[in-house]
Amino acid sequence: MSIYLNADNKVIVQGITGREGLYHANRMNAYGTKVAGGVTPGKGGQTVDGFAVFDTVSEAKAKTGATTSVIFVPPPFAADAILEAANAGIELVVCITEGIPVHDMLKAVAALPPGVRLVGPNCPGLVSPGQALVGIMPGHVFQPGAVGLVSRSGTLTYEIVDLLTRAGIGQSTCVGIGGDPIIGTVFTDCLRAFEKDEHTRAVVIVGEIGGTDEEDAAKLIATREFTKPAVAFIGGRSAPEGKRMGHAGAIVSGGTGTAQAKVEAFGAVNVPVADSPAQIPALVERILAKAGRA
Amino acid sequence: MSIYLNADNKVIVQGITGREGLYHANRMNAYGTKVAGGVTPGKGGQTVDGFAVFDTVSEAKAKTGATTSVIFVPPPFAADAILEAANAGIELVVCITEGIPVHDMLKAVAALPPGVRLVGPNCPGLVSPGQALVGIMPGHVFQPGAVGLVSRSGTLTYEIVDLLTRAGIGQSTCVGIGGDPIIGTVFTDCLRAFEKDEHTRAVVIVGEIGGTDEEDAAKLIATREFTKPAVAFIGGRSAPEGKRMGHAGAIVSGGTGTAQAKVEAFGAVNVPVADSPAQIPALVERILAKAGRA
Amino acid sequence: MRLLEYQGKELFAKAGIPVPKGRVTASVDEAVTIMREAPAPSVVKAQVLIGGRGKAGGIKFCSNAEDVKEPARAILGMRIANAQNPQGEVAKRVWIEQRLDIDKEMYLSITVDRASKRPIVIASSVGGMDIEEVAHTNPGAIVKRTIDPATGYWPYIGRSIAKEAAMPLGVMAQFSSILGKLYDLFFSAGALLLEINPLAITKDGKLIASDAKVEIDDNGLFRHPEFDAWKTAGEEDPLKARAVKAGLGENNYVGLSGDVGIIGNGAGLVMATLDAVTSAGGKPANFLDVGGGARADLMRDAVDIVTSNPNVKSLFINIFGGITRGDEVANGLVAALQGGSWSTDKLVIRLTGTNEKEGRAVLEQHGIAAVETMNEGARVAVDLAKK
Amino acid sequence: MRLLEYQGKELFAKAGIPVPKGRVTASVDEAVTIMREAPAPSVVKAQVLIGGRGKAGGIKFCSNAEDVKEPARAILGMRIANAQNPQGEVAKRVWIEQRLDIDKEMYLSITVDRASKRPIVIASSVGGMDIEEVAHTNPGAIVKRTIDPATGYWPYIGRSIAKEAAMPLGVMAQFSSILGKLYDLFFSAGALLLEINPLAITKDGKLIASDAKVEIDDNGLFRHPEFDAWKTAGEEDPLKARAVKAGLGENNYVGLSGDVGIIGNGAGLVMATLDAVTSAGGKPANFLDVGGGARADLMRDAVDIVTSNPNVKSLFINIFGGITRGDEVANGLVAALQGGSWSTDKLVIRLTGTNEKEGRAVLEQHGIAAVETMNEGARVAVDLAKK
Repeated sequence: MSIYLNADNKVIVQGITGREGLYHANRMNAYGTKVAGGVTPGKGGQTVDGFAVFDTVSEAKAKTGATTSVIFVPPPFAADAILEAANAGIELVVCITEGIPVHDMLKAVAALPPGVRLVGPNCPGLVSPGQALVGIMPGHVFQPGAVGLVSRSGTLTYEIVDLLTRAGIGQSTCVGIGGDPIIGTVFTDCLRAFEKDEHTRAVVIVGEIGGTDEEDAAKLIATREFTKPAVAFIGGRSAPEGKRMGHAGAIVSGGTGTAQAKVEAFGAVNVPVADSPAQIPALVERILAKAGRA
Repeated sequence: MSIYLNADNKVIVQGITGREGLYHANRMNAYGTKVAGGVTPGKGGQTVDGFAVFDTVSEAKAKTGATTSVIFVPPPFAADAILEAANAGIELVVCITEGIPVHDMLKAVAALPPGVRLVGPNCPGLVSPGQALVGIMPGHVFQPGAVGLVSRSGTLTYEIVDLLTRAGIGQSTCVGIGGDPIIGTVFTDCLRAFEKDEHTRAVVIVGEIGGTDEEDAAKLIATREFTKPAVAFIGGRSAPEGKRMGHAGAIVSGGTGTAQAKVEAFGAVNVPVADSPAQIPALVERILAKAGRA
Repeated sequence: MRLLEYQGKELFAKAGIPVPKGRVTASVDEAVTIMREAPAPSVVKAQVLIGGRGKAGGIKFCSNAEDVKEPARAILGMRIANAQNPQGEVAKRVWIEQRLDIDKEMYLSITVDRASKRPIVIASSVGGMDIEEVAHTNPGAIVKRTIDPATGYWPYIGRSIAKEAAMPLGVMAQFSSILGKLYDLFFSAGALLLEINPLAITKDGKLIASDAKVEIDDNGLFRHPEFDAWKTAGEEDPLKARAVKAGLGENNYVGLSGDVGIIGNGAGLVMATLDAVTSAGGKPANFLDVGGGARADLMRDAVDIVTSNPNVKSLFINIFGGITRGDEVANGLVAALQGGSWSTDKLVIRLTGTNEKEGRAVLEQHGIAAVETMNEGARVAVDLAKK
Repeated sequence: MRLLEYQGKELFAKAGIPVPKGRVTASVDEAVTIMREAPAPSVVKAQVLIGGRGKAGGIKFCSNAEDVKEPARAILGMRIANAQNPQGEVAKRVWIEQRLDIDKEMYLSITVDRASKRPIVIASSVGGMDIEEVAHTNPGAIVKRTIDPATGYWPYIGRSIAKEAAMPLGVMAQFSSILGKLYDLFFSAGALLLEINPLAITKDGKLIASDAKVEIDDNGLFRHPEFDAWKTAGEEDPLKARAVKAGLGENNYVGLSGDVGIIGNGAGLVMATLDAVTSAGGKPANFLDVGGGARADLMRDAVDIVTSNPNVKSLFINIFGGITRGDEVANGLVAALQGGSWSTDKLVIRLTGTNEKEGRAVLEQHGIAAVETMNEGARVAVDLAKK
């Protein structure tokens, strides 16, 4: 039905007494996500908008049975929040926070216990339409269906999902993996998960300049570890070298991370690359039709 | 026939161009140990007393096929030498060096790749009599046989082995685990190994004040994870609290590590504790005879 | 945040990494004083971030208080450019350092390896030139090694890199020590890049950092007040400085060389917008991401910033409604634009998301051109710029 | 190496851990000056390593330049003893610190956990008394947490300890920050123990280290020249100082209260020798391990050191031959003893290992009593001491 997230996930919000945390706790709740409470150190015992507040993730997990956490704490404290969740036995940690120092993430990733799925940071979260939404995505643009989507972008993701939904193409799970250089879940992780998800028939990969995550995804297709039909889009084809385009991770440097290399990598494994987001629905229909004939 | 070490182990000496390293390389060689060469950074390509010298353990391993390393480098560089060996694919790392800072060992142990067996530091090494000797023990006091020995001490070990040998009791493997607070291989590791070694019929445990390694060994016996007959000796019964008796790890502090607690722990699992080393051979004969009758 | 050579060398020296003796100055007079106090064969180096200063004449030699005048005069105020950045950068300071008697030039850097999510060391016994050039001509001469922050740096790692890179045996221990200090500095300074190129071996067998290229992670700067004095945000681009002052992040505004001003919400969407404008035959004047929320006041600042670029001939605002309804977004945009000085004639807005039709109606009521798709908006903006 | 309270607090302050304002002095006059410059309710604390100084009268109060004289006079030069150390220790300095308005006393320490091979944090919301007492009377009030050096300390660890120890919610963040600084200090100083007892909560809700107990790993001191000034090796025991000077390790000589001098090679063997002497009804005067090699010159120094203790009535040298042959060892011992002043009448040597019989023959030729077993040697030594 979906990857990483379904209707059963019980979610806590780290930083729930903050403006953003509380706002999105309410939105997630309204979408139907099981929001079980939140954590703000030193504010345990309070209740905000009906959500129980705990001092530590351990306590929140023990009292609510949550297995998922979404993090809205400020950048200096976010890596700590990730490890708190991960070491408290949370299985899916989604970090929304933008602006975490790269070195905090290098250390946090190195310290992450095995088996914990971290999505983000600097990501919009993930949605399994009709089941649950964890993060800050606008729930109403999603529609249940059989196309998976994984993206390094936020708004562009909503835009593409909106286009898909309007074209009648529903989604199994949409994952915003985030725009930072060091992120927990990368394209290949999602592709492996989508490969296993029976319900997902095709995947849209929304990449951008910087790093080699798209090339790694293409390799996974080349080695037949991912075999479902896919469509890609690469943002930043017109970006000059050496400039960070909004996302800390969107930078071409030392000849690495060019849009051209990514487009070519997908081309080499016969993944059609859309020139603009508007082309994506038609390309998805085409690959689905082709797969149906095969 | 033995634990950790047998006639097949190919050994390199880290610090082979140093006085101690070279002296013991020759002694080990004379004992029959397969000494394949040594490592001294910056001196690669030389030959000392017929032993090839390499710059790195990786190179030494690649060229000689060594799987064991014994370390004779000065304390400031010894933890680094341990990790160099461990990360180069050496399976058994024996560190003789005394005086390594505790914090170096805390970090080194935390960084040790899984599956690597570290013996020491501040230890005399190990001997599988008649097969191989790695370290600084006086080879002539050992005699092949069926009694395992594991000890936190050096000279006292030779003394006890000498007594055993004179009494006609040969040894399978004798391991000097070292007198530092943080050591790689502890009593319980050796007991588990002796448990599996068909040839070992009984084990002598030579403990001393400090830490809870002896109590942990007794627990292993209590849980029947170690089931062979054993005899123990605890050094330092007359030592006052708060003083380090020669070994950095031989200290009773905060009520922990007393000889009394260790003697009681062994008593509780019916392991006879010798009052003096001289009693050990007779005790070993008694438990062997008892086991033979059972 | 990138550091100038002299700043990087100061950082290196504090970390215990050997650097040549030197001093920085912004005046010819002081250059003379520097050489008077330490008359020795020296190098006068333009302090700019742009690459290729050597080719551009930004590195000259001198040996006393007299002969430093001419190179100092020539370099101070020099505009240094290269192919990637034809506009270039003015050298406001020179770094005067004692010349090294160099036997061999090597290369060493630490940066972030995104694929392994770890720091990566890149080393070569061939240095002094662009490492990408070495990678191209002599790939076997480059050693790359990622380091797990959990186990950290240990000297044997440096020794094995030196060995693998076929560095002279005599510098193995020095190299390992310098790499250890560089690794510690990488974390303690929150660096994205620490590069020593060349890492020189002097005739007497000492390793020394002959150049220093440092980039610090902007997101970590709050932990480093010691770098405040070196912050040059927007020194090269006043518009970027205004964007940061308005509350946007370091990366949210990027100045470009075209004439179509671009504002959008979300980095991915803005990048896609730039691509759409480029595909439509136009040239983006900037990248400006107002962020997810796109509040009216921030939008007004964004319009002011983008349109104060004299090259900008048309403005394309591309907003995805997201959580907020399209009509609300439109009202915010109208409020933002009404206070500004930018003519609605040279403006096109593409608005999508919930209630997008209602939103477009609001815009059109206020005489603002509204389009349905990103590609259409791009075409209109490019046409407007050409008018 | 253990630090005095004022040294520990200096270390804490440098690491950013809050400590009360205070100054150290060795004179009454300076104590007066200190109180004149900062007249405030203060505590005058004897600077000794021994426990129980409070009970012994080593902590007194004052509030101005006048009333500091009497406590300073009383404490400076005071000999403070306790049950474990009846000989005690003389207070050569006092630490005068401003009194805190304390609401609650807690406990925090980091030490080395040998079983897990990791640093261990011990914390309690009950402090101000011996933690072993708390462990005995109120074990539930103590939280123990080992920290993996590979993943390091993160603030959430401190928060969860504070929570588990039922500390007031208001100090959770402060506690976590102090623990982080203590953890960093543990590694950066190479500490075996960092203890804050009590860790006070002041009436205005601030956490502050009201005492400081620090032990530094002697093996790591070579990395810390900054501690050189604080080295007091042997200040309490001149014989230990001589042993270190002779080239032995910090732990190789331990002074004890008996009359049988003991020298052996190898810590385990010496410990067993002490035990044998004790079993035989004697009291060891010392522990002295000359190390594995037992070279003649070192042996001579060892004999000199042990026998210059006026309590020593007999000397037992217990050597296991090991690699060296027994006759060679014996010749070395003879050479060592011939130069010294110790009478062979009050000496017994037990020598074992290869060629032990030949060795014993050599000793006996020189009129030195030689025995075959450790227990026999112990009996002889105890008898000699009683003569």
